[in-house]
Amino acid sequence: MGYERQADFGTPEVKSDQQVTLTIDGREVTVPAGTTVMRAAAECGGSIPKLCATDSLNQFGSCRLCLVEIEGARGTPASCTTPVGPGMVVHTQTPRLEKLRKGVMELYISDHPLDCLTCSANNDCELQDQAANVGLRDVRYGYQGENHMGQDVDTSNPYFDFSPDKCIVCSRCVRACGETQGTFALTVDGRGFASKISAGQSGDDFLSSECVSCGACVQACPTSALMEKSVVEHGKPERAVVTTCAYCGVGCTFRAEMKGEQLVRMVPWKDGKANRGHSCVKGRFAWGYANHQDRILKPMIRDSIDQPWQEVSWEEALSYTAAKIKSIKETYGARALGGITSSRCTNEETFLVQKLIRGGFGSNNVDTCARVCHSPTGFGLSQAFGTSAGTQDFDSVMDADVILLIGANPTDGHPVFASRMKRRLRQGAKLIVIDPRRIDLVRSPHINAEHHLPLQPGTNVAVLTSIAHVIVTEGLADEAFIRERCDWDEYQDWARFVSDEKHSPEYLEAVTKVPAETVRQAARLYATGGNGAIYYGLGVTEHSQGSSTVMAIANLAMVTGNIGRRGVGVNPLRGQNNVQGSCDMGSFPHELSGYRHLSDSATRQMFEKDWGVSLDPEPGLRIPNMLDAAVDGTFRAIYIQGEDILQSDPDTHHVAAGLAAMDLVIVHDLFLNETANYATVFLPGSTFLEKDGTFTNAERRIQPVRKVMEPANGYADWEITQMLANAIGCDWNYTHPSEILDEIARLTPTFTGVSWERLEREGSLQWPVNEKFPDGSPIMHVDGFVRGKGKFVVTEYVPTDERTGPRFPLLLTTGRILSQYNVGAQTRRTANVVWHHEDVLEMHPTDAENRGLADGSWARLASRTGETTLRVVVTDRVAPGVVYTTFHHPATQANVVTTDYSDWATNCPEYKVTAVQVTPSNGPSEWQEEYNAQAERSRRIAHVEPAE
Amino acid sequence: MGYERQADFGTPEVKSDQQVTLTIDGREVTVPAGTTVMRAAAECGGSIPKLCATDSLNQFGSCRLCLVEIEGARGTPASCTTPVGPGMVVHTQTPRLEKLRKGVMELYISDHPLDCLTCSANNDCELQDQAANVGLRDVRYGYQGENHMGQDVDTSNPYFDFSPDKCIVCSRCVRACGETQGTFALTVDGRGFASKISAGQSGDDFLSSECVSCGACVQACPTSALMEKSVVEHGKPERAVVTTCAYCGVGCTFRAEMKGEQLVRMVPWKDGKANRGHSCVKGRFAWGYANHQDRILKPMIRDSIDQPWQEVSWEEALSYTAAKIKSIKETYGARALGGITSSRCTNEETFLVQKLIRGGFGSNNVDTCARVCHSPTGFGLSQAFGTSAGTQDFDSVMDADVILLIGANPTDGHPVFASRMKRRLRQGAKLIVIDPRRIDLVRSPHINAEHHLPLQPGTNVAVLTSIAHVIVTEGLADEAFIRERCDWDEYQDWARFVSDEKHSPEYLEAVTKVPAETVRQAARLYATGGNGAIYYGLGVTEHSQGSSTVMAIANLAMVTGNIGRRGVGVNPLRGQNNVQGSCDMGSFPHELSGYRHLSDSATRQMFEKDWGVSLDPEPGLRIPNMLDAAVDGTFRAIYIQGEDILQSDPDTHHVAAGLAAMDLVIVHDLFLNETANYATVFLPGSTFLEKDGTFTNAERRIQPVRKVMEPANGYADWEITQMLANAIGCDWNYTHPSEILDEIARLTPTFTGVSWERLEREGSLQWPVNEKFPDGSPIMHVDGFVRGKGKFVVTEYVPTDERTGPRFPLLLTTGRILSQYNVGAQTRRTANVVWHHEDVLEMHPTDAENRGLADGSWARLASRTGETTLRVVVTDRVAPGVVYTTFHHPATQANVVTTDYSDWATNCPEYKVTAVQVTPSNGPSEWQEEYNAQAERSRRIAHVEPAE
Amino acid sequence: MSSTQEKLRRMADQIATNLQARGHEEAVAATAEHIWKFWDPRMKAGIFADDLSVLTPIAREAIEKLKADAQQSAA
Amino acid sequence: MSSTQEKLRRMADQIATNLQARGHEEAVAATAEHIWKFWDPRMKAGIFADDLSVLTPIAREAIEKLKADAQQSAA
Repeated sequence: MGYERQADFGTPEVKSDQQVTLTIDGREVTVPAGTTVMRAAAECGGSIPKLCATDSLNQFGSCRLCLVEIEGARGTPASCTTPVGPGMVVHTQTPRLEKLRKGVMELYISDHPLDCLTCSANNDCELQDQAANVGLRDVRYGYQGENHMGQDVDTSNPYFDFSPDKCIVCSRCVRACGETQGTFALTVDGRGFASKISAGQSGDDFLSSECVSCGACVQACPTSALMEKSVVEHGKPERAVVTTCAYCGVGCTFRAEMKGEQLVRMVPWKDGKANRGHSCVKGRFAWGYANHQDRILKPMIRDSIDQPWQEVSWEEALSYTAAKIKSIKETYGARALGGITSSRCTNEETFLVQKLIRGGFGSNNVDTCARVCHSPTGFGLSQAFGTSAGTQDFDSVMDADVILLIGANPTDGHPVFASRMKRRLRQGAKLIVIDPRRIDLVRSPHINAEHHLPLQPGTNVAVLTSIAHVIVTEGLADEAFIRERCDWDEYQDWARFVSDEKHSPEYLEAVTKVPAETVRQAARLYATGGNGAIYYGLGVTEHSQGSSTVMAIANLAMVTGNIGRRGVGVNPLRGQNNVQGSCDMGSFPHELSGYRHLSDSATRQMFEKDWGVSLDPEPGLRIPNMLDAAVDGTFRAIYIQGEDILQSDPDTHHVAAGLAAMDLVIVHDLFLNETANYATVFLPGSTFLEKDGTFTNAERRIQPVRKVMEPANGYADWEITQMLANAIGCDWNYTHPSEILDEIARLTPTFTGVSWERLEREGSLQWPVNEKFPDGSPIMHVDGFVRGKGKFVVTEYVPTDERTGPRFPLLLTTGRILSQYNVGAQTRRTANVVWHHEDVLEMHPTDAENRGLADGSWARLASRTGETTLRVVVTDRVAPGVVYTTFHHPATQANVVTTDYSDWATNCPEYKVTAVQVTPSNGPSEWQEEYNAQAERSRRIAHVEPAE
Repeated sequence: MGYERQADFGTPEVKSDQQVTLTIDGREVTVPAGTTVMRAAAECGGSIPKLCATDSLNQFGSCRLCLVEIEGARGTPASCTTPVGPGMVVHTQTPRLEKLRKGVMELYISDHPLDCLTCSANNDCELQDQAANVGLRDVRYGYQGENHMGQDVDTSNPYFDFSPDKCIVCSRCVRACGETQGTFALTVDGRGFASKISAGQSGDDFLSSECVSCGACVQACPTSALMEKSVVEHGKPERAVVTTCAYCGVGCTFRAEMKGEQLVRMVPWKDGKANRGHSCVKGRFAWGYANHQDRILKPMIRDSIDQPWQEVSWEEALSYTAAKIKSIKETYGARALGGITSSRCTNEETFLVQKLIRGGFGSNNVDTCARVCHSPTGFGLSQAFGTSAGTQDFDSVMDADVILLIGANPTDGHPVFASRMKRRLRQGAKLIVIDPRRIDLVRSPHINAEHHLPLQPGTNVAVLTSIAHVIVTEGLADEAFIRERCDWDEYQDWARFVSDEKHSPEYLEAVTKVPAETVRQAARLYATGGNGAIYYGLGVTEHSQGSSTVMAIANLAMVTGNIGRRGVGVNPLRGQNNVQGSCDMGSFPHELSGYRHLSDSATRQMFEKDWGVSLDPEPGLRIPNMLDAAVDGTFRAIYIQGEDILQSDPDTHHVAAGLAAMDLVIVHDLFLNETANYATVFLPGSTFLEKDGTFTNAERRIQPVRKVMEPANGYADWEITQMLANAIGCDWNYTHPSEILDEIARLTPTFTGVSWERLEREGSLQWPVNEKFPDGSPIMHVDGFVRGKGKFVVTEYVPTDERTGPRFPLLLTTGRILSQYNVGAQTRRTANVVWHHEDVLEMHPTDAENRGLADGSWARLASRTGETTLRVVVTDRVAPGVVYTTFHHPATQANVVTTDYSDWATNCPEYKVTAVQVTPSNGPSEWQEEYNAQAERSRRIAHVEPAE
Repeated sequence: MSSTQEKLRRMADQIATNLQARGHEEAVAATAEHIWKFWDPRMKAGIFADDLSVLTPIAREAIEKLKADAQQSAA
Repeated sequence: MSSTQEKLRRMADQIATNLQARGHEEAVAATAEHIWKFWDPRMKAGIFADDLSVLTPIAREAIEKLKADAQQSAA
């Protein structure tokens, strides 16, 4: 539990089949060939002084502190740049080295302030460490010479300060910004004594620079030159708990560094297999929402939504709610009840919510936010391969030669993975981007996409089928792979289909707006450029042909043999932290955990026996169907854990109407979210810092979430669900989430080998983990597809019903940005708002000019469904005819504009294509004003003591 | 392997049957009642800021940094003085506390130098730690006010410096000097801002003060105010290895703190069960001998002792030696060969040496230095109780009510145990001292012995029998205990014997010179004062009636029922670090390991089978008998590992004659010791820092010794013995001492449960460890004596043959002092010589005056055996007629004066009683000059490259 | 006609359209299976009760097949 | 007579003296046992070969007993 920095071996780990044995300070050490002397010494417990070296960055050899003596070698080589040799005899501590190091250290210290005791890095400072190691006792030069003291601190970044006088110009921040993050925002200005670290151009500060606040520089800084403001304020942490980030689907592991009940900082954990020691601005810094004043800590009820909330005891809230549920069930039957599990909650919590709905409420009306993001991934990959998940681990990207990126913007949506992808691209892998917008990865420092296919929104299937056309017709298909691994007859049907001239790039160019030659070149590169890996995001799934697009992607991987090994595969970049897990846990209305359809009576009976209930064998309602049924009067009550469907789901008017029509809306969340405006029961939730459990990231990695503080609301979410279940007559007795995990493992064939104890021991596990894959499955479909033979599915391009026309001539597509997350409930309650305090509308200069709109103008954005207003940003990142916005702010409510069109197979909404018109405006729309007034009214809390 | 300070829980551990549960920072904690809030917080991983508190000292409550908030309690109580209460809800980090602590820290720092980066405590400083924890960023007062900067550093102590300007007046040093060490040398002078720490009286520095350099103050100091000079020189250590001290029989465990191959400091280990975190000047500081320039690192041989040494390869040295051994064996038979095991070497090394002699040489002529110190303990306790060892662990003293101390001077000989004894005496236990000298424990700060019996040297048995007389005749015997646990008939015989008027204190007063009434009072106190514990030393054993005295002690313990539980017992204070172990390992000529006589054929056959040899069933020669036999020509060759019998054994002339008469003397040691003057083979030894193994301390505690650096001489001592064994034809293949330990466990019933792996896990084990005592045996004879019934042995006082008379009217007794160890081979090669650079003669003022001697005079000390010269110290610590000296310096060679009288049962020399005359002298004696010339000649080394 | 009813028609047609490239017979079977696997009973009842003539041929045939199956298993 | 011989006499007498308080018979047996257990063969041989009349009575009887035992076991 104590606080200690993670060990630093000085230089990166080297992998080699050859082992080298040498002697360091009299001890024999054996390490892989190519390892540095510095690392070898560290691995056997020594610590050669160092300042410019750290094991997250390549060796640099500048500080001259890590000198060693090697018997038979001349001089005193730098151990960070000297590889080990067989039989080498190294001395790391000798009087000669002691003297040399004192000389080096003397120079550093003579130009460094002497305020250790009031310095924010005190006791967590490598200069201090090395001064202690070196044992310098006197600075001959004094402190009166030319120095860098007294320079202004750059406090512009909301999360960390840059104090130039504490800087020792080791370049670790500069190298981290390049090597680790790949942004190259920092530079060393000047030479020699005049060298100084600079963010961006002269005159820039950190906030105005290209810096993306990932924290890599802060992490790399050996002194307090770059230091978290929270440490400046609170002092050094006293203990550290390893846990998993609750933002995106990358699932970074962090050390939550604590002082008493105070979280002082989140620091990326080097042993985390998803993030490998890296982080982004959200996970690293944007955790302040956890104790934001808006957070609701007491249960509240009210008789109707026009009344103020009443704070009540847990007992009262639960008995009130249970009575309502029982009465509705009596009157309208079990199928009038339902609920939504949360992709932000743990696997265990999600499992309990669907268990409550199926086993307690008695209906299968359970759905989850994956409905509106990656449900087509589950459906499509299950059809093609037999598993509803991506095929690779993140590390796999380092073996990719060609990366095909479709409808995803990793630098914003999955920044930590994007940094690894960029690292691989800088090493020489080729990149193809299929996206209507010119996302950052198309051109950024040291990255230059080979091909960008700026397709018309809604034409994914057309583009992918035309790529398949090129591969098949130009003879680039990997027939050996297909014959061995896929159904050959199905392949031939499919090959005939794609070979049709109607699927040629030239024929489809009119529809897709992508030059045919670009498509052909991209197709050839993917098919022949070595390991081809496809990464995709919501730009694929959130379409009326989302599922078809996923299957078209699977077809491309199979036809080129890019599946079943490292460096290839089909990789959905999942949105929310536990969206993979919430799907795995049986959150969909038609299936039980592990993606087993309710109609499978053997599976159903296993659950019925384990739970002691009988289950409805018919599928339940999906979220949009629930809302429809609510309007129709056959769906009356909903329990929503940790989601805000009013803001996140499309066609806000319709969502509001559905919620308003229900008798009981139970919102279980941290904040009074937009959905809560229509709720009469509010159960305060707990943050990921306040509970134990597991999250499953986009690479199927099950990772522990650990409680670092007690729940401010009194209970972890799984406890609240259990209390609610017991209030309606269940008899649950879980005392720790590990018991729920045991139940999941018992009931789910892909989780057989998972347990809390094993996760504690091994850190994480990638499902399937069972008899067949006892160590888990970093790469899937290695020796064959889960479904047996890979299935080629014919995917015909069917244009969406949403069409532009004279009234709505532009296509709106939506996405998100780095600093905000989903509906912004968390990130809007942090200093991240300095980067994004409102949703804006990106628009091409031509379109803007045609409408008399300039950068910063207020504009009215209208569709057939609704309208809102927001500011315009004029940019050529979007093509003419396309506009783009985000949905992070309730003040904008972009979803009032989106339609109820959805994926044919899964009803995943077509967020990415809405025909709109944009016109000048002079302020918020009438609807916005009404909405805000209603929301404010609905959020009133009558602060009276509960009548306990 | 990394470097980290040991955890500090702030206040001492509390033992209680009651457990209290409370909440600290939201976490539930259960601790024993009486535990402080500070410690409870630390035990659950928190760290409340603190400066004046440390878990080795009682809480003090002065620094005001450890304030906490307790729900329902007013104010902000100090957590170090607030005990836990059931249901308490504590907050250790709140904005209010943060502010209060910053205010406190601001005051400390405004009066503290800002040179952390060049400070010797940098990164190992609690002020720095707490400043980091508290997060102070600004000192409003500036640094210009009245302060304590710029005061002179007291560098007088050879091992540590006192820098007053770094002192924060937390009093931890002062309290450590009192509570931990019991010396009370340090004080806080002045009040308020003028307070300062002072060693002794004004004008004293640390060296001239009462300070005994135990290091407790340095250990307790939170800053660099008290700092080891070695850290000032080398900087902060980088790793720490826990090992066992190689000085006295207390067996303190230390962390050897290393930097590369450099030992930076030895720091007492708080988890050490023998020392409980305390240390003395020898173990803590006097380790510099390990790399002293005198150390011999290459094997050497010569044809005769008048030639210079020739450095040769190991191969050459071993083949030369093996050839000599074989030739002597052929000519004179196996019984002409023998050897001496070392009490300074590990159990494993000792076991190998006796195995070499018995199994390789083929004789039982093996003995060990215990011959000249504690052989009577082994014999006497074995007779009485059935086991050749003390009955208690050191912790037991904390339960003693009356301590009877006989012939031991723990503050000098066993200082760390003495500190615990003093702590118990300060708590109110009573002390009886039986010693010719007024040792420090008779009167010292806060200690006042109840009775001092300053007996005439040589009359131990008379005094103890007269005590028994009082107990039996005054009806104070514990008859219930005796009837149950002892042989009643033997007791009655013994009771009749001691009840005889001839054994009354009054009758014996003429012989013992102890007033009869004092004896009676002491006897009554021991018999009736509660738990009575006897501690004794070489003042008991080194007499012609040493064994009788040990048995007389056992009789006293049995007659009063003071055996078989905590707080009582018979406790020999062993001399050298592994004297208990070397005896356990079968180093005596008549017995195999575990004290089993050679005549027991079952045991002998077990060894013969295991070793594949046949063993001589007849006892071998003891050391003095070997020397006699050498003079007679029947004993020709000796292998001496780690002992210097020429200096340590009595009657130097006779020892020299014996050695000179042999054909082959092999000395295996760190230095060219005095014995090596008569050697023709020198095998360089390794220090305890250079090898793995175990030592067994005076409480039968087997503790691991761990290699912290490679042997400078090339091999650990066990490897050298193995090479020698193989050179004479054995086939040994030990690769690690753990394999030797396994052999010991296999062959020794009291060691069955001992293994290296278990020691690694449990830290230490007290033998017996076997089926009957699986967890070892802190206290022996709990449910019955090992021999069955306790045996009362009649011990008649027989005066020594050594008598004073007109020519030799004074009685010389010898002993040792705190700063030196045994023959001084180690301590003389350290800065400890500042306290004792020569042996001196203590003499009563009357005796000095009668001889015209003043303090500092050169005097000639002569006995029937020989003479030497040394300086006189006039003191009334010795009684008239008694003189006292030490034997730490070869320049003095006190043993040239001692006789060959010895214990009747074991031949343990009568060092403690020699009739002498003292006369003025004007310089070294003729013998001293001759000896020095011969030694110098004998130590010449011809530095030629070995002909490899 | 409720908007829900209209949505059910659109969903059925959309499924059918996206499956039609598989050929008529397979498309009808696949559409029927899809609706059977993913639609709630009240949605199935809703489309069964609807005027099927407004649907595309594949969708219509699929619904008719499902209705027949349902009647059979109810019988 | 060698000094070693003299030492052996002194050792034997010293043992005997320290054991005499146990009574004559037991002291003789204890002295014999002590020498048997702790003396090297050449020491035993030395004292056996000595003029035992110079020893104290207990010591002398003990040595005589040991000599007799040794001759018996050699026979």
